[in-house]
Amino acid sequence: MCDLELSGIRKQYDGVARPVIPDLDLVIPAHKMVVLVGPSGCGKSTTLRMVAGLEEPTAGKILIDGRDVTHLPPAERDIAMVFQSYALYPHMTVFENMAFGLRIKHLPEAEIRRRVEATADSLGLRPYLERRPKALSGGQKQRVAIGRAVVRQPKVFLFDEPLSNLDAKLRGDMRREIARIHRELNATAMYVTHDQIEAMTLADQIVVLKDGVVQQIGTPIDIYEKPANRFVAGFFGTPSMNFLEADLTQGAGSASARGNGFEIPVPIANVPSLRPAAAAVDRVVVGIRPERLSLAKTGDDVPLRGEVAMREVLGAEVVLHVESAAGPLTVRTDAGAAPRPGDTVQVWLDPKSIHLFDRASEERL
Amino acid sequence: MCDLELSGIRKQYDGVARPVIPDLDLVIPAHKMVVLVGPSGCGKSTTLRMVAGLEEPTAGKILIDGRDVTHLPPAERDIAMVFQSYALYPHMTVFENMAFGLRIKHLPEAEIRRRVEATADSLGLRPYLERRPKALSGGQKQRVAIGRAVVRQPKVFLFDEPLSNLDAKLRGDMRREIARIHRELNATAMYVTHDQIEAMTLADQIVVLKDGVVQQIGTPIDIYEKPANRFVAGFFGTPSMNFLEADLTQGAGSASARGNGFEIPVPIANVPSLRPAAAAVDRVVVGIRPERLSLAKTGDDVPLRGEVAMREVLGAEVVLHVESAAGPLTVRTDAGAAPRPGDTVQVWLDPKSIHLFDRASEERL
Amino acid sequence: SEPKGVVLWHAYNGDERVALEATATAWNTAHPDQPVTLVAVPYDAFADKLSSAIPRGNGPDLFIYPQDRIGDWAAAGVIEPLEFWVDDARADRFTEQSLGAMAYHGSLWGLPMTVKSLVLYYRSDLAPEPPKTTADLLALAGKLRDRHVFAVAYPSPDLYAHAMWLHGFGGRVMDDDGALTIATPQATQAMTFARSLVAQGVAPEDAQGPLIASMFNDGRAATVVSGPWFIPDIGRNVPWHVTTLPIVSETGKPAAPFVTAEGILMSARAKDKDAAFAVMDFLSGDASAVVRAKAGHQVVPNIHAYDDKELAGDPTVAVFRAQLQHVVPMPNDPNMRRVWTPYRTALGEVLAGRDDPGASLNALQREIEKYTDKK
Amino acid sequence: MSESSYTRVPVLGRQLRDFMFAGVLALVIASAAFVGVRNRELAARQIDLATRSADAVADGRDALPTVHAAIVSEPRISTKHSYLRRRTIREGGKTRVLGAEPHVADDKLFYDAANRAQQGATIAEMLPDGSGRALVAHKAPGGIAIAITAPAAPAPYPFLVFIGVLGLGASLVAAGALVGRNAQRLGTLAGIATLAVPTLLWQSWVAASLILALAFVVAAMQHIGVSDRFARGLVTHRVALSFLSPAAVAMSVLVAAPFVIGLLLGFYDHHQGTWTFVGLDNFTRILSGNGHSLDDPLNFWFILGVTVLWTVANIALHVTVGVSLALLLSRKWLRGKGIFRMLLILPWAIPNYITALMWKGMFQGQYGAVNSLLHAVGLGDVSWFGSWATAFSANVITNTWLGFPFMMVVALGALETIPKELYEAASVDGASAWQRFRHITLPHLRPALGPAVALGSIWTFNMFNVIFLVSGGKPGDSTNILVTDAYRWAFERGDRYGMAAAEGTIIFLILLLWTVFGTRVVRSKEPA
Amino acid sequence: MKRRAFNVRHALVHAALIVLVAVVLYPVMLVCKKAFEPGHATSLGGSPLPEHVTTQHFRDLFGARGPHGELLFLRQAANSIIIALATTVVGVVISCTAAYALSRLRFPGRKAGLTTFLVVQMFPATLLMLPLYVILDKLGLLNSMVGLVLVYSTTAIPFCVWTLKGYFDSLPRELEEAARIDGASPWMIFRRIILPLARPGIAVTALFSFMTAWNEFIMASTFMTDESKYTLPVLIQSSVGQFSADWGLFAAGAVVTSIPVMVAFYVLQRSLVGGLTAGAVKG
Ligand SMILES: Nc1ncnc2c1ncn2[C@@H]1O[C@H](COP(=O)(O)OP(=O)(O)OP(=O)(O)O)[C@@H](O)[C@H]1O
Ligand SMILES: Nc1ncnc2c1ncn2[C@@H]1O[C@H](COP(=O)(O)OP(=O)(O)OP(=O)(O)O)[C@@H](O)[C@H]1O
Ligand SMILES: [Mg+2]
Ligand SMILES: [Mg+2]
Repeated sequence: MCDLELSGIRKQYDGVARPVIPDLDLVIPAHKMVVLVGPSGCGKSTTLRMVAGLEEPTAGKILIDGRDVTHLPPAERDIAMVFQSYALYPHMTVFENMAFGLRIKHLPEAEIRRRVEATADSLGLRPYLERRPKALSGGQKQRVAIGRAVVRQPKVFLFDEPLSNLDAKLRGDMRREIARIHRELNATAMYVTHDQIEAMTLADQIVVLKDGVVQQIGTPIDIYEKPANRFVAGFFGTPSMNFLEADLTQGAGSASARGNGFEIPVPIANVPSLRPAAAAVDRVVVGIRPERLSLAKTGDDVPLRGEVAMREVLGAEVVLHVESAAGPLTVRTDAGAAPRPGDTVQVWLDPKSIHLFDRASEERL
Repeated sequence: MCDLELSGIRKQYDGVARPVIPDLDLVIPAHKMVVLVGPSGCGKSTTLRMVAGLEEPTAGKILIDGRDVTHLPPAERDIAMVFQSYALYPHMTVFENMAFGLRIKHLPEAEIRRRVEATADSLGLRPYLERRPKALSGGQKQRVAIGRAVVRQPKVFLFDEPLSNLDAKLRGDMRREIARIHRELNATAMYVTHDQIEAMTLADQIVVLKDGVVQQIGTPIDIYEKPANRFVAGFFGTPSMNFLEADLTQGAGSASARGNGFEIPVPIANVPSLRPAAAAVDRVVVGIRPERLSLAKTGDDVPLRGEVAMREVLGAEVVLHVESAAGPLTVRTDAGAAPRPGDTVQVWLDPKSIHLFDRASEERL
Repeated sequence: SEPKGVVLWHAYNGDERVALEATATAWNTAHPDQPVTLVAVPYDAFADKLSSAIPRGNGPDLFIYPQDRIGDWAAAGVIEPLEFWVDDARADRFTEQSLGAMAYHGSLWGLPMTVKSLVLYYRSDLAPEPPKTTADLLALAGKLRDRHVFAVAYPSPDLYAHAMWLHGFGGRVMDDDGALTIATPQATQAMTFARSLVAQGVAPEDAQGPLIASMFNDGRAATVVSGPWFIPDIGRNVPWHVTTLPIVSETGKPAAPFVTAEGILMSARAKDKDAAFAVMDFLSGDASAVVRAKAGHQVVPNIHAYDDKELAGDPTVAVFRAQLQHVVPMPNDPNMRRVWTPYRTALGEVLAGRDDPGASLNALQREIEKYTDKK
Repeated sequence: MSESSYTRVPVLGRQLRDFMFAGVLALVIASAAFVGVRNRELAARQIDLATRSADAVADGRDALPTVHAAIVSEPRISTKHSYLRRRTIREGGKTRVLGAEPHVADDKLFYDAANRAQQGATIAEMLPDGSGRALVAHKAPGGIAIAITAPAAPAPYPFLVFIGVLGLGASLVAAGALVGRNAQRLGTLAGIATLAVPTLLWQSWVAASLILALAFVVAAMQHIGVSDRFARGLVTHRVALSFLSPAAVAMSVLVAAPFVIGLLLGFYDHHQGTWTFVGLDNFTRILSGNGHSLDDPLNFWFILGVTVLWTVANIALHVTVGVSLALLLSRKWLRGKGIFRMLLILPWAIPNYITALMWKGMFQGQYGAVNSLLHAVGLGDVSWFGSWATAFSANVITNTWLGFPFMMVVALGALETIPKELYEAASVDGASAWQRFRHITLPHLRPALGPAVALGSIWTFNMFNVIFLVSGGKPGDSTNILVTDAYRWAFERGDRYGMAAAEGTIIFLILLLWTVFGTRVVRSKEPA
Repeated sequence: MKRRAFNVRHALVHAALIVLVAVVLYPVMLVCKKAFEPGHATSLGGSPLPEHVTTQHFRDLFGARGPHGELLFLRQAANSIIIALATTVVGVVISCTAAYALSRLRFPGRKAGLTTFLVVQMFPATLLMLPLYVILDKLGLLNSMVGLVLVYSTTAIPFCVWTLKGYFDSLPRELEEAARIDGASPWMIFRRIILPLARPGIAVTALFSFMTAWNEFIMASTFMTDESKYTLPVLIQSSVGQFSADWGLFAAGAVVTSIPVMVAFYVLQRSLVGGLTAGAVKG
């Protein structure tokens, strides 16, 4: 058992007027991996640092296993952390960097060597064990930082963008490695990343932060398929969701959203929170992911007309930036038959995959 | 005119036996953006640092605009660089960090302020102009590092993983911003990244490095569609290409690759380098990208049987890891009807999208 | 761990130290139960060390020091009066002058070990006939001027050296009651004379110890006014001799330097005062004095020491003893210590020609009186 | 460290903690009281004994047993030596010469006492040797009557009493703690007050009231929670405390304490071993120039001016020379770096006493090396100590020579902490070598150079040796600085330590002002 | 980095340095000259080379014997070395801990403490000898090497503390944070992370502490009352008497005492290396 709870956490840095984190409540169930995502500067690292005990919260409590650790030093929390900035010991070799935490625990030297070497192998660091950090490449340093954390086998892991400097292939391997270690150690983990694949594949739960405020907590699928508000919808998913302003007209048992140059029937079943007997017209934002737009009709889709402004080839796929009457649209489609910039296209939109947000509150309807 | 040429560059660090870069020749045409990719530790940063003048090559010459700059100090090369480790001036505010290069050029203070503020706006750094780097988040620091480089408007840009610590949305914005600046300044640029989207969308040319050796130089599409060897094929593209060992049997005007549990007809037209009158049997590796595998027959596809070992949901898509007789297969497919782990599936493979590599030399056939 | 026996501090080095140690060894052989331990202390730190150590009981039982601090230490109760032990018989061993230097405020505070005064050293190659009078000196200077050789080198701005002229012109620093007599016509005359020596190139303007020695050794000065400590500084091949200081031609009086007596004094906090006295009595006694005179080249104030044939026949010693006929004891009044530095400053200014002797001395007297104890 | 861990501290423990703290203080007070009372009593008893004996022998009666008393004669002054005199002692009917050999142990005491009592005053005192003997002497018919008692041992230290009282107090505190609430404070109050009981018995009212006051203060502190807060502070910052305490203890005993004494001495006048409180006299005397006009080199303000010039000139030179050399000597490509560095610290390594004298010799008018050099390049002789400007320069040159290696070493060390990356970034930004120095090196040197400059200016301000040995104040006293002046107060103007200390205090205040600005510069670099 | 065969600028710099060193060393040469020249007094003239060479002064120096016939030089050199090394160790250890606390830990009175270290230096030391003497006397530390070591260390502490604090401030905080997460105690962080990285600072302060103790003679000759406890500078200073001095002996002593300092510095300067924190953190 090792759950982690943040309650009423507030953090304000000296000399900065606005608190970075105004009031954060978060429970991370034991043995789960929670991924924190959010825009740059939203307070992810700060949260991790408070859990680690490196920053004292201005207010609020942090509990590990139900024990109040708010004022405990990091050493008494049994935590390992991968720093966003690595923070390698520059005067120690890679081996010593990884062994340091184990030496402190007075493990036998043989055991230390065994564990460090095993970890180094799994991170592809074997050839560099005797090097100092300054003779490593960026990605190698980052792997040492990961190694130093995982070799310690603590009950709580904190990862702050641990894979950001690795190439895609290595990142995939490392991701699976981290997942494996997490599973094997049965540890609780918080993981900050900007990589959607990491977030989707690693997370038991994803927490979306904005300006230190939780926007949504949920499973990856939830976050992707039922974003709680326009921010989450737009933040999560690459390329990000298209938003079209529209007016929602509700009839008996049916509704439709009408915007500049389009009208979409809204399947009421999909929008449980629609007020049954509301005013005739609601100002909404219709959201639709680029991958749900297509250049051909496949069902009872609705077409939008526009001109291709830009075409980005991503390999098997192409992202088209289309200027339509309703606003700019991003369409993700197969590389095969994609039109060129300047072409006029019809973009088809499947009413079943739209998301509706209140235009004022930006909350999901 | 401002082209950049590396010729016969060799780089060996003191105390390391093997040279990091054994012999590198590279020409970067003026006003182009060249993206360097390669696995962690392959020598990308080293190359950039040599171009910047921060490391002297052990051998070889660097020419900018035809002028030999190999031994010139960085200040005389009119280069701007985003360091992988940021290297912000800790004793200066964000504003001063960005203004430093301009002050050095003795630009009028008003002009400096205008340019710094414009850059800060485009990077979303306006609120932080008066902060010191240590009070910034990782992503903010990275943006300052970018800002410091672009505000100077040099003739050559060097970017070392400039967007690695930014969230996807910001990364997209920044990427477009960098493309815009590059276009506007008409500068020559080298760009290191691990992000396939960045590489594909920004690059005029992509250079794939491995252990300091160029594996392939080409346009993004070339690299993606015609990888020069197995390494490039496997390295570029996420998830990476599937490789199946097979024996190539060549008949008259037709050929087929037969592996463990499959046999694929090879369209000879696709493989121009096939030796016309070779031995009857060639040992090859068949490569196929995960997105080219499907769970349903769509044309004259060939089926492989396997069991789903893992299922990774990435939002609209799912990556299936399938164990087949031919080896492990990664299949990228729609989230909709994807099978669960344990299910037995038939994976269909389109012979037109396969890549063939010589099993010994790993070169593309 | 308190050392057994009697502890004596001194600031001697070189031959003086060797001689002193020899006499101490002689005592220790005879009195193994009451040995004397010698501790050498650098001169620079000596006085302050004594002033701080003795009142706190950390000091020595005995120490050797020139007379000039006796007034201070007696007043502050740092040193022990000796009349209890010293009777006329003991006192009569020393020249009256040297013993008098150890007396202050009606008590005796030390037993004299050596007296030091300035004499005239000369190079027979440059000054075949040593100057007997100041007129001779000026004449000598006339002969040497072309060769860029000074007739006499001495630390001219130092009151200690200048005092020979002062006294030769009939002046004093302080009268017998301790009252300052700095600004007097005689003093003005003496200063004017000293200035003329410098102005006429007879003597260098500002020569300090090491420089004087090298001038003498390198043949840049025909004569030098210095004390017995000068002998070891003289180069090996220099044809040197000593004689008494010249007579001041203007007054007909001999130039009379200060004489300092170094005495052995007892700490007021000595552990065993009787034993300490026995040691000092021995070390200042005639037998020890002969040793110090021979091995340490000291001019000892013990009358009977010169019964020793070798000492009596030593021409250099004879000169020093002869000079002792024309000396002025350096006052041991505490006020004397207020005089040195300002006097040197004033004298330096006059010698450099920046100040007028009369005015300068008047200002000097006023200045020093500010700091002196009102009696 | 957390609030909760303190509320869990048992009340009893907290009470006893406060009691222990107060108990230690109280014991110190009580012991001092005990020693004082004991010595006073002993002295009174012994002196009384001696007085009665002295009176007895003066009247021709026998002294009390255990007391050594006798009549010492008037002195007989030697005819030849006015400072020698003999006395005789009449004892047990016999008369003998004092000081003749052999003599008995007390003879010297009798002789000295007689000398002192000669002036007419009665002496009644304990002998300063700590033996517990008393001496009384006064004039009597036929000479001076003197009595010396036998030694007396003082009463032993009452350990048992103290232990008992401590135990009693502790139980009172414990009782209060167990009863709870208001009884806690009462317990503390009563417990500590118990410690005053022995002092009451010794009738040491001051000590008793001090202890009682302590009891009230501690109880009050406990009541408003100050003692808890204090204790918590100690625990919270225990790491800081333990890291800092060795330095703090050593500094406060060996540096701060003499410093405070030095400050206090400025309010006293010293004359022949005695100190008299004179208030601000010393200060006014110094600040008013002691009767010298402003352009007189003995005027305080004149000297201050010279001192400030001296300090500024030196520090500027030390830093420029030191930093420039350090920059040179930290070049990567420099060969023989170690040798150069080693040779260049020689001026610091050789005792400056002799090198200062060498410099003085080099500046000597006729034969000095500097003038020979000037000659060689066709310049005339300079009488270095003949004018203020040249004498001052000679001092500054010497001190710069002596002082630059220190700055150089400091700068050498500081240069190495500057991350290479910053230079890389700056050169990519197009900065020239000078601009890199100006914008990267200098700001990063500041944290190390700042203290060195602050302390260096303090040392230079108080640099005694060089001035003393090189120019010696010449010409006139015009190149003296404040310390040399203070030194003269202390050693050349009649041991006026009070004046010297007052001048020291003024120096201190000036430096304090200076560093208030100086440290501002240093501090601005410190991370918040 | 590739070294280029010949670089005019570098050669010029070397030449300039050599000239500069020669100028700086001129007075030192004069001292050496005196040390090797016969006689007590210095000779005139600017030549730094002696006309006659003798090792007499060195023989006098090494051969000086105390009242009991013991070799003073050996004894006092040993004392000096012990005292200087002890001062260095005590001074550096005490200052390191204090500087660490002042640099990294936040506690009330921190700034005041820092200022105090400076402030107490401002009273002219010459005038504090007497109070210091009294205090040492009360503590029973007079005439003891321990006392001298303590006095020297405390003299050195303010500079050491301030300097070391500067160095500690320059170390990235993240390193300590990483160590704290790794479970290291404050002491261990201090010893295993901070100290190795502050090596240049420690070298500088060590040299300074060493020098404080090594060349000092006023306190040594005032506080020590036993010739067997004197330090070398006291022995050397003894060659200066009231009226005259044996400059040859003094110079020989000065030359001899400066040698260990140079050796110490030569050893220490190897710690004056840069880039200790390179590669530690990003940003
Ligand atoms: N100063 C150095 N001394 C020795 N080896 C070094 C040094 N710097 C880098 N290396 C080695 O050189 C190789 C290339 O390093 P480089 O930094 O160029 O890699 P990179 O391609 O930028 O990798 P990454 O993507 O991880 O940043 C690495 O194996 C690294 O360990
Ligand atoms: N020491 C500090 N003092 C003041 N403000 C700070 C400090 N550290 C961080 N901040 C601010 O707090 C906010 C949150 O910082 P934090 O490092 O937690 O962001 P983050 O979510 O980790 O961002 P990133 O993805 O860029 O790393 C940022 O706006 C940052 O500028
Ligand atoms: Mg962060
Ligand atoms: Mg790199």
